[in-house]
Amino acid sequence: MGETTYVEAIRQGIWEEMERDENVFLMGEDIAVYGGAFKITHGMLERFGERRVVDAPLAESGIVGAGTGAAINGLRPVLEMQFADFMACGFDQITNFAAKCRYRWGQAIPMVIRAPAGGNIHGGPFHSQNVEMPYVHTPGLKVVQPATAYDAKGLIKAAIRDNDPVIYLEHKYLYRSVKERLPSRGHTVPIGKARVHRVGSDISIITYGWMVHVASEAAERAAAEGISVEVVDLRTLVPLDREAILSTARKTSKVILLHEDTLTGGLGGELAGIIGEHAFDYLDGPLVRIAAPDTPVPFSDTLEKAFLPSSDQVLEKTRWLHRF
Amino acid sequence: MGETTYVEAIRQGIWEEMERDENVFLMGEDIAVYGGAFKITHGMLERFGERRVVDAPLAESGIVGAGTGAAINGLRPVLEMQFADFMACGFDQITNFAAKCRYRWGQAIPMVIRAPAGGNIHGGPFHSQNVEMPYVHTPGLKVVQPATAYDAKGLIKAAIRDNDPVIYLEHKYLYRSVKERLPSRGHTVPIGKARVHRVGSDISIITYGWMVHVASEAAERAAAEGISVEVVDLRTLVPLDREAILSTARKTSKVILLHEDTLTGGLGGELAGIIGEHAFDYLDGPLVRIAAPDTPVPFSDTLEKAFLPSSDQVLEKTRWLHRF
Amino acid sequence: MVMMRELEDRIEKKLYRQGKVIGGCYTGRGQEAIPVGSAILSRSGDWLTPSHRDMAALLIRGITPREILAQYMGRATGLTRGRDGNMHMGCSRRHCVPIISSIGASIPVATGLAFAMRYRNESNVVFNYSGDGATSRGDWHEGLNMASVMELPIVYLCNNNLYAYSTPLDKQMRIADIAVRVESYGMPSEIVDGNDVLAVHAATERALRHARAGKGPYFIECKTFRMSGHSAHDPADYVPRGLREEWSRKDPILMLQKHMVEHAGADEQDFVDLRKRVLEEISDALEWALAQPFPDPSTLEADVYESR
Amino acid sequence: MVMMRELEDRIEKKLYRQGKVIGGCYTGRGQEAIPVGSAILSRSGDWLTPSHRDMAALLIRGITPREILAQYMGRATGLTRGRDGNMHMGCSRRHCVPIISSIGASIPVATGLAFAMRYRNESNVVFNYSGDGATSRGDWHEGLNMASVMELPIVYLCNNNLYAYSTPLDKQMRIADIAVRVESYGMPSEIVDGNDVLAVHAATERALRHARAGKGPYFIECKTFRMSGHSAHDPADYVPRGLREEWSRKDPILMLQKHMVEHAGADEQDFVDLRKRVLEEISDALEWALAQPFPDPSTLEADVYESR
Ligand SMILES: Cc1ncc(C[n+]2csc(CCOP(=O)(O)OP(=O)(O)O)c2C)c(N)n1
Ligand SMILES: Cc1ncc(C[n+]2csc(CCOP(=O)(O)OP(=O)(O)O)c2C)c(N)n1
Ligand SMILES: [Mg+2]
Ligand SMILES: [Mg+2]
Repeated sequence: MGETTYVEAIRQGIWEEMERDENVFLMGEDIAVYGGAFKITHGMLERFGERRVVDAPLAESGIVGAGTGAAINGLRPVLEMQFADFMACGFDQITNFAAKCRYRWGQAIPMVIRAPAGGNIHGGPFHSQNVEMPYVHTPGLKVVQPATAYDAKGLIKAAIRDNDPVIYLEHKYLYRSVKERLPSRGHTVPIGKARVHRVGSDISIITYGWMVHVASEAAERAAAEGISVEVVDLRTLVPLDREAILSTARKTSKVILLHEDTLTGGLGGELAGIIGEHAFDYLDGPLVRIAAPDTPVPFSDTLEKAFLPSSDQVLEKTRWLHRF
Repeated sequence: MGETTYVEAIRQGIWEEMERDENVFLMGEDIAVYGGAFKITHGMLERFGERRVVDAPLAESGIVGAGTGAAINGLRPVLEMQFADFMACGFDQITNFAAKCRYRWGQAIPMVIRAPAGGNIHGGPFHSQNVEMPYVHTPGLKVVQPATAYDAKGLIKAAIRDNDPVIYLEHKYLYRSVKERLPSRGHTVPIGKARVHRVGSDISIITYGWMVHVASEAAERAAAEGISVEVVDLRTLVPLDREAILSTARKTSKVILLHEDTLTGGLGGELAGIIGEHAFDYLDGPLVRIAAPDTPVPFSDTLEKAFLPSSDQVLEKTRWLHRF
Repeated sequence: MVMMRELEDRIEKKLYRQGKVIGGCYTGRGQEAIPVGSAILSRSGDWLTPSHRDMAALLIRGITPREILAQYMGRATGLTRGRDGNMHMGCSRRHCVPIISSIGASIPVATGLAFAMRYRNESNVVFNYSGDGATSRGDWHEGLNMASVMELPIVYLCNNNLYAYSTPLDKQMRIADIAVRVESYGMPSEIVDGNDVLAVHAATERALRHARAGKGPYFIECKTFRMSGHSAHDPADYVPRGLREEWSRKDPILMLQKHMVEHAGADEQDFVDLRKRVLEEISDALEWALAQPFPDPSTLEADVYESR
Repeated sequence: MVMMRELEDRIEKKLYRQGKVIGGCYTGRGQEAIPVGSAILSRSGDWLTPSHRDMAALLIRGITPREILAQYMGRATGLTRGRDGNMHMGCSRRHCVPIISSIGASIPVATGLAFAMRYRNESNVVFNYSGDGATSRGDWHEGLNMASVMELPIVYLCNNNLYAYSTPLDKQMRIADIAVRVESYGMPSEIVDGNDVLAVHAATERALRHARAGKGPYFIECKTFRMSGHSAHDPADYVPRGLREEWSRKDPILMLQKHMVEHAGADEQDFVDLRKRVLEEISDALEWALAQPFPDPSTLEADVYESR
């Protein structure tokens, strides 16, 4: 019983749901014969057949629209976008069609859109983007991004069982860089619940995705300096776990909002809005946002390193806020 | 010399720039022969000819892509989206192609995308949306939304002269509901500069678009109760005028962040992030966000009224914050 | 057919102008033969995705004038409970998908509806309706191509009414017949007189035989004309007078009546009676709809997600 | 041609595996005849939008192996100054638009490039390159349709290499020839052996005569084959062995050499010498590129907007 990687955890979760429910099917580019650009659907064609594991033409809008139609007509599509960046090509279908069906005519759309997101893989401007915000901003969609193998499996299973459209953002850098032992009996992780990744008392870092690990590293180093940092992993971006956000803010009174996504219009602002309005009285220091600068994601190693938030940066801000 | 409406002001601004620069041209659906769904380009075909006023097929992605190509090859396209909601159909071209050219290969894209946005016109879920945030979130794009006829004209002229892609959001409800006397000599309004719409000392309301007028109405009523409200009209959403935002916050120490767009992921969060980080020491009360609830825009009158932020709501929050 | 005509007349010419109907207001005047000649052949298991000019398809599926009028007037008992307006209506139970505004967006969705039918080995079919303008959209191309590659049971009814809003065909495409476009997808097609309800009916029968037999999608181009402005506010001055007159002589309802007189022994009186019955039903429906409540603002945030 | 082959070989087989080239790594091995046979005919005023398999088009436009290698290795002196990587390269001065990743996105952009040429009454032409997979995209449809409606000067060179990543043609479309698709746009087209540089050259000449004369766009389908994986990490096991062998015999470089021997009196030695010269130039370029600096992190936020 070895450890399971993040990428394998997603694969297991999909596999188990395919076994569990005949109405679950997969559609995407190069997912069947090839097993997917990141091999998430590897072996599924052989196991479940081409009826349920479907290679589609190169057409994101068509794929999302087809998923929506299939969901209207009783199926539970799990769509793969080869890279999250290409969701932009299906933006109208996602935000205007799928997201608004329940509200307009009471029609549920139990659909999952899986999308490999995030950087630190030398992907450059079009294979590294963090695309969550336009979807976080669209009522009717749910958005999740796991940071651990446990959550990766539990959230994909919960997403597939959910009766609303769920944007499931997988972090490409975490695919093979994180692993852990998973419970043998398939578990789910509830959508809408954050998780305290590390308990602390002086400063809270609220984050998600790969940055959970960057924050933990900084927290570890801060601990050596006598600063106790709490790291909250949001896990779900819509609906946000407001209790978890507010309770950690009220507990430590000093909050850092961290994300890999660019600063302006990023989730950090939304969190600042929630905390600045509902935990204002508890705050003993500024709401510190740490994020990538407002530029496309650079390709070159030196630039990408400087672009991505680092544990050095987080540690430095942590010290500053602690002194404040 | 009567007053000029917001809609006419935009038309004048485009007209003057067409006269001034041979490289400026217009492309969109039903803009030439028909003069545009909102008649902004009325009469321009007759004046400038079909070479410069171009009816395009029903294809937003094609139109934006064509504008980008024309801009690369030396022209200054002014594109019309029939409704801002349909920008979703050109999302990849806008956010991945046009926005990133300068950063990637130093190629300027002097292009304006005009889009009628906003509600209070019984437009329902697809003709009322406020779409600014996905573009605010995209480095490389500039985003403006005028609240007055003066700014409508000045900003469209500045946008057309700008060497970066500018998303120019026109508020449909303001088209004919606001007017004023305009200077006879064509003026421009600098992109990136906010404007104090009303001076006050107790509370700041930072907003933009139609909500500037809703805030003013509330401010007027608050004044009668002895509460002095400052209303800041951002005018430009990217780049944000951080000085203006921080100085009004530091001045009144109590800030309301107001927008017509839905709450989660809206600009209010971004503003909260800026103020909560850089004016924290000055704040004497919570950062209050007022926005539409997280739902699509409802069609029915009773629902749309309840959906849109009202001066009653703003006044109530203003009183509450003043008492705080 | 007469019901759709009169109902839309009432909505546009009376209610809209009286301000009882708000927002955009589109009609399918002159195009009634297309939804009528086709949807009449639909089975309960089939799915329909009507365009904004196909009200008759909804009526045929059992959606009532009452529901439609309540929808148009934004009442709580309308098909979208006041959440959406005008022709943006549909119903899960009666298998009608309401359009979203984005023209052409329903075409990939039709692909998915049909995919589910094939998935379950059904003999059901999707009736997809769209206009000439929709064929310029990327979604149209992606949706039709996927449907043909996957050989899905879809009958496409394309109403070529010569205009997309104010834009005539020659500014939309460099070809005379839209049917040519589906050769890109190796899809069988035919062209019919969209104002001849019997021709539409016959073509749809052929298409259904093809689709229900599992032979894949089938495309029908219906030549027709929009006998109204794009929407209630549009005088459509851009349409040449002659063109209008020419087509008004081909009014699908007149054509059908002529046929019924010549071949079914109907006479003027029958049509007068029919129209009378229709108008009565509409008045009754209108009375009902006008008495319906507007949505309760307390429900504002409901129905965005399952659990709320 | 040989330069592109050897340069890409070097990049993929050496530098990528040595980790000197990072990120995705695509080559056009086996497709060199398409950019070479066409771009050679471009004039300085023309614009090119190469795909990720058309490095030779860049070389022909005067972009040097030094710049290309510096680009691949993310150096400050590469074509995108380290901002973007691999085949995402172009140059305003030399009129090459770098692709973005979204397949098909350059097709509406080509429409706009050509629109500006017509706007200024130039006789210049846009060379647009894309693959079979791109034809499934909505952007492909919208871009070609607009170009045809507006009768713009564009020559489309479509490399039909039988696969989109792992997806064979029959899962992409229900037709054998992509050229059929452009009948949707009333666009003239022809099909050529994309591995025969002379055939590509001749077809491009015909296309240019048409386009430069103001007769609108022209489409050339080049039948070819991707003699490599989709990218460096892809063994392409999904490609039948036989197919690979069949096409390796049609290697465009061998075909050209054969022709030169038979008709231009060339002999083996000429090719050996040429290859030697090419390899020398590459080694020189590589040496130069390896000595180039990486971008200075202090420039991180530059070049997003004009005024910064
Ligand atoms: C993507 C998109 N762009 C623009 C519009 C605005 N619009 C509404 S209907 C219409 C014309 C549609 O033409 P066609 O498909 O021929 O349908 P018709 O109205 O002629 O029946 C336009 C441009 C829209 N609804 N969606
Ligand atoms: C919109 C979009 N979806 C998916 C991808 C991932 N992807 C990159 S290349 C490719 C295949 C392209 O096939 P084709 O157009 O035939 O070009 P080829 O690689 O065969 O030369 C895919 C699916 C992408 N780049 N863009
Ligand atoms: Mg039409
Ligand atoms: Mg290919």
